[in-house]
Amino acid sequence: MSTPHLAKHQQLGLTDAQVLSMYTLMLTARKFDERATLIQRSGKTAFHISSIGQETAQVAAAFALEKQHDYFLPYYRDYALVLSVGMTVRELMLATFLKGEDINGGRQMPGHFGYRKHHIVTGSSPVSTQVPHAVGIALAAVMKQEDRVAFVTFGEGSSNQGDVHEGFNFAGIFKLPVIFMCENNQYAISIPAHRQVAGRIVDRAAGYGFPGVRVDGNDALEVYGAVKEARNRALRGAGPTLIEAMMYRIPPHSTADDDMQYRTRDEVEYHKEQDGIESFRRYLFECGVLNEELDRSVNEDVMREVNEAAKYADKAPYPEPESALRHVYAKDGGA
Amino acid sequence: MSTPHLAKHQQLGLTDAQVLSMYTLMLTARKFDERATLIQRSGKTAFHISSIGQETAQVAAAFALEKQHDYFLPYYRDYALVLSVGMTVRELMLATFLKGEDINGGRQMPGHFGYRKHHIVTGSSPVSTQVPHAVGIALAAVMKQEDRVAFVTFGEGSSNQGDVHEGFNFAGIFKLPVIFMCENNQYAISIPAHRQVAGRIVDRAAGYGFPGVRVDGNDALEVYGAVKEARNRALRGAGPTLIEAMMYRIPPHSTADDDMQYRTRDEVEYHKEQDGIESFRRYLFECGVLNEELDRSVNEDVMREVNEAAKYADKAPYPEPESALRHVYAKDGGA
Amino acid sequence: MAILTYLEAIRAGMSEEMQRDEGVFVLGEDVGKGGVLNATKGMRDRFGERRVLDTPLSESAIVGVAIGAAMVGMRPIAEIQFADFIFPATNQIISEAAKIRYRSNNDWFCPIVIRVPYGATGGGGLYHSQCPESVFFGTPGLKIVAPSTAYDAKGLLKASVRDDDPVLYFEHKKCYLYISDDVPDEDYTVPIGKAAVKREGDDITVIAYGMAVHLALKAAEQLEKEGISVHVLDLRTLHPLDQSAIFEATAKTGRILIVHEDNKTGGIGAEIAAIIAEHLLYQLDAPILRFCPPDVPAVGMAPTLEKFFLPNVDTLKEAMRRLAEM
Amino acid sequence: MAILTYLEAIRAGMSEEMQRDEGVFVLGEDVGKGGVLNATKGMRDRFGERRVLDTPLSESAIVGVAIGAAMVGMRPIAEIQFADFIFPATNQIISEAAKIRYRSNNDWFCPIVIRVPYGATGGGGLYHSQCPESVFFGTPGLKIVAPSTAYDAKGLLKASVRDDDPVLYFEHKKCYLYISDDVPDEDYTVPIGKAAVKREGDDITVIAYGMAVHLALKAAEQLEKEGISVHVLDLRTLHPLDQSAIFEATAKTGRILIVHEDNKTGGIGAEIAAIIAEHLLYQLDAPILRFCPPDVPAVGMAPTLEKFFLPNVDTLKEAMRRLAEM
Ligand SMILES: Cc1ncc(C[n+]2csc(CCOP(=O)(O)OP(=O)(O)O)c2C)c(N)n1
Ligand SMILES: Cc1ncc(C[n+]2csc(CCOP(=O)(O)OP(=O)(O)O)c2C)c(N)n1
Ligand SMILES: [Mg+2]
Ligand SMILES: [Mg+2]
Repeated sequence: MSTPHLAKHQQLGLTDAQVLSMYTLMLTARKFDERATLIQRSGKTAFHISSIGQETAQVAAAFALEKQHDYFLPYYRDYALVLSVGMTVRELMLATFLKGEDINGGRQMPGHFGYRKHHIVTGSSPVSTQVPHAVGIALAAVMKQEDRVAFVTFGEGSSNQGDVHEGFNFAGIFKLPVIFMCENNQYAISIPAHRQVAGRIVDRAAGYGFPGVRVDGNDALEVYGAVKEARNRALRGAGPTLIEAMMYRIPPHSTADDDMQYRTRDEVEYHKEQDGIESFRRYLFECGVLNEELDRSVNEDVMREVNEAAKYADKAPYPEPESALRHVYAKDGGA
Repeated sequence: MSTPHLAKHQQLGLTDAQVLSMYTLMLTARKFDERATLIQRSGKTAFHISSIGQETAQVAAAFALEKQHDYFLPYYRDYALVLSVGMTVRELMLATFLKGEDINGGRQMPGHFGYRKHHIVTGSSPVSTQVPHAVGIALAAVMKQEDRVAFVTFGEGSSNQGDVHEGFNFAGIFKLPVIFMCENNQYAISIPAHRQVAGRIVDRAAGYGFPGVRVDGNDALEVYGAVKEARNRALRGAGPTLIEAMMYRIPPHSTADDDMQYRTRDEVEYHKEQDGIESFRRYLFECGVLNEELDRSVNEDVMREVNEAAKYADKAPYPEPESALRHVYAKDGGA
Repeated sequence: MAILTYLEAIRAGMSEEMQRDEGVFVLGEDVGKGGVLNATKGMRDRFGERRVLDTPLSESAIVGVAIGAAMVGMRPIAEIQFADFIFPATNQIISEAAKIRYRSNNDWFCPIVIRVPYGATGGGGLYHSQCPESVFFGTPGLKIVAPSTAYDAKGLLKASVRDDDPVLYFEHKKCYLYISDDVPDEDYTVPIGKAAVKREGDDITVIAYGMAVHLALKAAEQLEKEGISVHVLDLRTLHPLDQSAIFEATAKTGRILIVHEDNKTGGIGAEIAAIIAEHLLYQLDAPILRFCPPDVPAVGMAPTLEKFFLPNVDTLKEAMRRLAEM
Repeated sequence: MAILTYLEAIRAGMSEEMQRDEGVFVLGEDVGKGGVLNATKGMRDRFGERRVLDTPLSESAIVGVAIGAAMVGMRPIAEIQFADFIFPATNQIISEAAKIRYRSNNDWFCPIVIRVPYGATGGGGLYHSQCPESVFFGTPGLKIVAPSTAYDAKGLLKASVRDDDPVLYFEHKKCYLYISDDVPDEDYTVPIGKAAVKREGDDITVIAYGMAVHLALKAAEQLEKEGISVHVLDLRTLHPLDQSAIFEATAKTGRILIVHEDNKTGGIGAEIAAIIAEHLLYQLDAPILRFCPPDVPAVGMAPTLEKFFLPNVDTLKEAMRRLAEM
């Protein structure tokens, strides 16, 4: 039975405040990302890897999950995801600037998240290693009889690592509460998806006996719905779900990449126009959650936060050199 | 258009002589295997791993391929396969007895095949490593513009290794001439397939954009037809095929295993009755290729060959101790 | 106190830890039926199939899943069926387990135990006999233990489970039934990082671990009759090495022979020789010798090849005599 | 003769071998566009996309496919994008490539080259700076080279391609643009297994490879003014080690410092120290020292952490002075 008086997000169980907050987080991620890119260009930082074009799906997924309760295993482009589950822009900026106060002590490349308090599981560079970890976390949830899911993301290129397949099979056999979300941004560095992925990623789920769903990653509500349903499935013991969220990597792979070597400006421009944040904004206008004035103030707030975070992180000190010796093992005091 | 006057094997393009030869090879593998098991029990050898229940599919597959032309990447149960593509029982017995004259110099466990002359690619124990090798051989065939396929087998348990997935994807992208055949004998040591494999192996092919076919591994002609078709596909540049041949591992995993710890005698007895050699024999009787007398003489020939091979290998000398130092690198003369 | 085999001691260690702590569980291929080498025999009946978990045939997933579970509070013991099959899990071990605490600046940690049955037992051939410990040895963030007695096997197993960092537990397959000794019923641990003097002696020092310790002890006993007095140090832990015990044992005789079943080049013996040559050079009365199999990929299957490859008491005695006379 | 960068020399080596032999081809992630580090730049235009083959993101398949192709007559050069990402391919390298000739009793062999860009360049952090050579060092059946000059980079690349066994080719990323030297246009190879004396000296001997060679040479130059004469040996090949060159260089001064960027424990320096302590103990005038980064999992990303971790000319000079005065 349809409920014609409710807006689409309300039908999905999202309040107006929630969708506004989603919009704010998408913007925050975007503005953080643009700033981090500029900072890198200015020479203040060595490296940035961008999530522009992927924020919509990340925020939407996060809102379908439970903060500080479910476990999150992001990959390196998931700024919007980690912001949505509890990290602050200041924390992201501290990581960007590699400062001592960064939760990882300035040790990791930017985009390598980890924050126990927020259930953001520590990640590394070798792609896809997090997939079996998510399966293990889901297994632990079942063993402890806790009502939690593990949510893990990875790129479409990374889906070709053996660990993804082994994780899928393991989770499939034990019907574990894990959600696999592939952020298919159509490139793995220079390699387009069709030269990287034989068949379709979404179709791989069937080979492991669980559902695969392909969604438009630029459509926040579609992603939200798919993740919500996957979470419900997981919690009622029906096992994992694979979600393939289709999107497009707007920027080059990283600040070290020149994407004009392997794609055209036209192609990029075309995809810029499909921007999920912009269409979500339009949707919010249409259903009256957002108006020009509110939008302006949201934008101002976001910019202020980004500015303050950048200023703070820029000034913060680097980690102590000797701190390099700490935390190899449990007891402190060096290697 | 059906050709009612032709027997099924003739419709598939197999001559009477060929199917008789197939039957002989199945029997040879079976008798070799039974003898090797006895030899192990007598204490003369340390270990045997058996292929009983899998011979039919192996021989059928081999006949759909081209000896000393296509490449064969068997796994450790493929005695019938390697016999069909050129190895002799004597050679298998030399490997069983670990004698110096063995093609591998007594270095490898029995069942670890390799014979360049016959295009049998050297194998190891860690399961599934041969899958990417087959893909590489298929790639080389394409690069050299040779009309060859690589044929690789693996167990259903082994299908869960990351290498299988990576190999599938690689082959799928470049549409390489490789045939993947899973010998699903329903156990991986003690673990039944349903606790080992989520979903169905045959369904995994779709996720890589190539066809998967499930066949009755006890039906020689069905297997032959599927492999033949896969080879044609491969050679016309249409890419890989996955064949899942359903069968049953009649003996324990190896002579070191007690299968009554995890399955029942009844279950095993039930599957013994489905023996593919027996039904192929009945088929050959029905279509007049075989009769009691011929069958007796085939059996006698096979037994003679096995007896002589066992006697020869038993008497042959072990490898020279110092030969352990040879062939680490290209130039001879030790490590 | 009871006499247990090394294999029983490992099983007792696992079972007692599972009894003590709900978070401890075992996972691996065929562990439910007891494992192909019987280490977990009877444990599924006692603890249920959830806690003695049969996994798919995927070493990378076994270790990766264990890591995930460990990060959220479990204490998994992952079994690799044979050491030779640990390599598919290398990335999870070296890139992940070893670096989780360090990269997260102590925010996350990874208390897993990986049991690795290693070494030749006779008739195992190239891929059921390997000693891959040197592959992981140079990786800070990992701990590596390798007991030689039933007592140490149980005590180190328990210490490994309770350790807050990843431990590779190398159990020598030849010790399983071949070695038995007194094992207390009470709870005890053997500290990670401590070697043990197995025999006092004055002429030469043998440093070893795993099966090689027993070869060394037997050889030492026999050499005593020839008037050669041998000091034997059992490393027990390979990473971190017990430097002070190594230095003491070195100082005792000034003549060092390192013995292991892993091939010589790049083995753990190299590091031991190196730290001695760095710190105790002037206490040496002879070159530092290593007695190990030749640098070939692994042991051949035929009995002649295996015998040629493996150290034995006689060949070891020869090496020890040579050192004593140097 | 022309002055080439180390990176250009690698590219020239690959291109010339591809020109010479149809069987040679390059495969790896993003190699088509030139690779993320530009090693294969322009090669697709010249040789076509079949022979400069972009692969899926799967290191185990990259190596496994290369092995398959090599076994049937091709000469693949597999690129691992960063050394830190070699671990998923460990099983294919150690269980397969290294053992194919041995296990088949010389019936099959596996002539692959695996290019492994390693080492810290500044701002690479834990997973874009590693030196994983010690993981593979103890594996008979593999060869490992690690050039430090453009001349050697090209010569060893060609020798590796022509070698009938698997070669891990460790190319230090910091050398790529930082190092340039004379490289002949003509065909030449640098033999695998031969070290090179880079500087003659009488007081102390430094043994190094990769970037550490350049640090050592710079330090040696500066120490000369202080009256310390330094002998520098560049290993060039790590496996098999050039024992006689190591022994000669040791005998020259009797004071040995081994330098590498891989962490100390279990590094290749350990084996070098061990063979010296075994064969040349009595020629030593001082303990054998190793100068390497601390035993932490990898270099941190923040500049302060990186600087603390990495050897540099000043800290190296200190170590050299200490040794000279011992
Ligand atoms: C095991 C491994 N190999 C190679 C790399 C280098 N690398 C970093 S990102 C990347 C491409 C990843 O593509 P995709 O999974 O599609 O994610 P995206 O970057 O497009 O978000 C590669 C090859 C790596 N990080 N890990
Ligand atoms: C990587 C690896 N892990 C574990 C083993 C030990 N092992 C040998 S055979 C086997 C089961 C294989 O089952 P399956 O693939 O179904 O083949 P089957 O034996 O049933 O023919 C296992 C676990 C191995 N050989 N390789
Ligand atoms: Mg992508
Ligand atoms: Mg099976």
